[in-house]
Amino acid sequence: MCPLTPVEGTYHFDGKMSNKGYALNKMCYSLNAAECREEFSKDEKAYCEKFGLNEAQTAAILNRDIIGLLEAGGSIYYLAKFAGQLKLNMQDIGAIQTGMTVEEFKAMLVQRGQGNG
Amino acid sequence: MCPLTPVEGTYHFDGKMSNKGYALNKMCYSLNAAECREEFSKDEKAYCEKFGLNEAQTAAILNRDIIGLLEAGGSIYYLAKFAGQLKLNMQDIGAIQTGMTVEEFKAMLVQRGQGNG
Amino acid sequence: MAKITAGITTSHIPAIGVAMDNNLEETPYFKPFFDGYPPVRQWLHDNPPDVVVLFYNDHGLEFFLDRKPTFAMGVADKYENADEGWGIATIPPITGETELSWHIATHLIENDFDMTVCQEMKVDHGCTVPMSVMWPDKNYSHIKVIPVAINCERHPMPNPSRCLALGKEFGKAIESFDQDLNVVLFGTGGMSHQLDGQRAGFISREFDLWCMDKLITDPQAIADLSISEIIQRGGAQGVEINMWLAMRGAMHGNLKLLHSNYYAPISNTATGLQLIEHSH
Amino acid sequence: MAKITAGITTSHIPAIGVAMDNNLEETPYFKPFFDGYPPVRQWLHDNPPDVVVLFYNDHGLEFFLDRKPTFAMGVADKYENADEGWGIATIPPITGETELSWHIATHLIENDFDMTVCQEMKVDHGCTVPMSVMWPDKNYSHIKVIPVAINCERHPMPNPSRCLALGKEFGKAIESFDQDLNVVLFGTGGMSHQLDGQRAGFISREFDLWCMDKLITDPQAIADLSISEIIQRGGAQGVEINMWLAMRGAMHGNLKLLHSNYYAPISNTATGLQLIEHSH
Ligand SMILES: [Fe+3]
Ligand SMILES: [Fe+3]
Repeated sequence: MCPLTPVEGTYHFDGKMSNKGYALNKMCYSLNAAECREEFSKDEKAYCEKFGLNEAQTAAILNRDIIGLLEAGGSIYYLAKFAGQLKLNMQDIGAIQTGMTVEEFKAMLVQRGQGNG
Repeated sequence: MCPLTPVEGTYHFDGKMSNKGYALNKMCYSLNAAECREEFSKDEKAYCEKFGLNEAQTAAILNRDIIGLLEAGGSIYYLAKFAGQLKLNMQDIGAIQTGMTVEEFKAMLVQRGQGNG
Repeated sequence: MAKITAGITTSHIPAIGVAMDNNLEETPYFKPFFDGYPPVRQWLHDNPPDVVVLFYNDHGLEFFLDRKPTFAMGVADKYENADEGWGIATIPPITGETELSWHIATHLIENDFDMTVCQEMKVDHGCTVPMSVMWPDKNYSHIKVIPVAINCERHPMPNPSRCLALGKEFGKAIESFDQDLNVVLFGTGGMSHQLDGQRAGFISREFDLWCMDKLITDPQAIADLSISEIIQRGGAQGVEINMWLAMRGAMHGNLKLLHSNYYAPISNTATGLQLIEHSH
Repeated sequence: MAKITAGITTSHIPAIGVAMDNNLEETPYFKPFFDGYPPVRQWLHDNPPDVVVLFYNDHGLEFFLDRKPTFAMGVADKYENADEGWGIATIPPITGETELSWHIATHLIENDFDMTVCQEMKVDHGCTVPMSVMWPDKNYSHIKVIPVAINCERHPMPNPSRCLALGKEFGKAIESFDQDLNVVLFGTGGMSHQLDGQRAGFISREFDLWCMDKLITDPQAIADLSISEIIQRGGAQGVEINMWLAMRGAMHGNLKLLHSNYYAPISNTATGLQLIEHSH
């Protein structure tokens, strides 16, 4: 068995993380449904409680702390539904995680797409 | 690819049959839930319609025609839920399918268990 | 390191659970069946497993035709059971295990077994009846169970040889796990039976006794059969022997058959019980 | 007999679908991307496939962590799509196909690929965006699609070599099907990208161009990489290259690269488009 090599700035979503984040991801997965998104926005904290999120997970949701959500076992697939709820796209999310402005993040993508940086 | 050998008195539940019986099996699968069993017993025909069963399937349900249900694409796993609804056990179902009385069917099982017949 | 201390074959017929619920174990119909179990229960008491890896098939509780896995395994810390629609009583939740489970899942997928991996799944009588019959007081909450479900319903089904190979990788995965755990394997289901069609009630004592012998001495002989051949010789639901093969595949050390019982019929099905001690 | 006439790689980024919904194809941001497609659309018009086998990954619409297949395939006659939670419009249902699908499922399981077989499944943007981008008027209802989903989310994921091998069996299964059908394969997703963590925004043009070259000339070179190596060189979601490998594995005849376009970034992701003609 060959374990995953650690990569800086990367949270391998493996069994350990998936155990940790199960409730969080289940909540985010539910946001596929419009009625759940509505329920969530009415009372975010109550919705987190309903799915059994722990304190760290609930705090990270309330604070839009994407890195905190990853550390708490979030999977980017389901966190993307949460981002959608906040009307954030993947570049907004990228900026939050990297500590850049959205414009800086986009410029970095363009540079990389050209093989630079 | 090695196709299944036909066996007399046996309805191999393969892709073809599973396509044919999908609605029927989905209806029977729903009978896992007590509230669905109740709804089914209140109006069997309406319940069949709700799941989109075709005429042959609906008729076989209403007539408790187990062989008819197999021919219509039923899987014995889900038909067992339908049998439960009728308060029939697997030996009752065996008797119906083989055209024996339940006593005859049970006696046959005992004979076979002893290596006879 | 984790070690495999035994493999046990057992029936999982719902009627067994129903009989236990209704205290029918001593009736003439059930007695010859239940009389097989005390030695196995005693062995489990004297050699308590930390983990049971339980090969079974779901009969339409957790899995439906919409998305039906060939091989599914649980990695959850708890498994609920539920109403199956025809009256078997639910039992307390089964305790799960996550570390060894993920270790096995990782080993299997790394070695080209395409598992469906389940963090939440309901287990049906295929899993609950073996637990009830081995721990009849339902005092099994300290046993951590890893349920493994094999498709025995809809064709195409996995080849018997694939199930034996699956077991082999389970064996390697378990024995490479770096915690001192005693692991017992359950191969549930079987033996010859057919529930559907004009051939319903088919039982072959001859095929069953051959399987019980070959399982110990030459499992490859069973694994060489095709699904078609098993249906012909063991009935349409006789394919549940695949779970026995998976269990057997995991044991590649020295085997000692400590106990064996064959009895037919219970309900429409032949039953085989074997306690196979395993050591290196 | 059915024959494989081409393999096509394409991105399935949701932003592509959103751009098409909002007529943004000619804007400077999207133009270099969409400019790649007309030759491929023309080829599909001139060489209309009867069936498209579409390798994609579900991103949390149909499959959740509760029961997540390594490999799932559809055998249904219709596939619905649905609200994914962040605003991509749904498109008309995708037409399915049952005969060839079951033939393939049977071949795969007979040959030790442990598929989850789906008679009902919702397909997400991984499947719908490629259909929309190839048939921008959404006039695809006459094309029968066989969707194949590969786990790219939760580790353990299938090895790249396993995905190439999966494709090989798809190829054998398709070419042994006794109806005259033109089959085109879509390998969707990729290329380098990473959505999560402080490393978000990772793109490697170098790795992508290497993959596009090796996919044609030496797919084994990509398949020899581990999942870890792909993450390092292509980003955490760069593992979607597994779908390209599955597509490529099915083609073992003569290949002719008719068209190719690389463009990055769209959203956070590098895109690669290749039209590979296949003949014997
Ligand atoms: Fe069973
Ligand atoms: Fe994707």
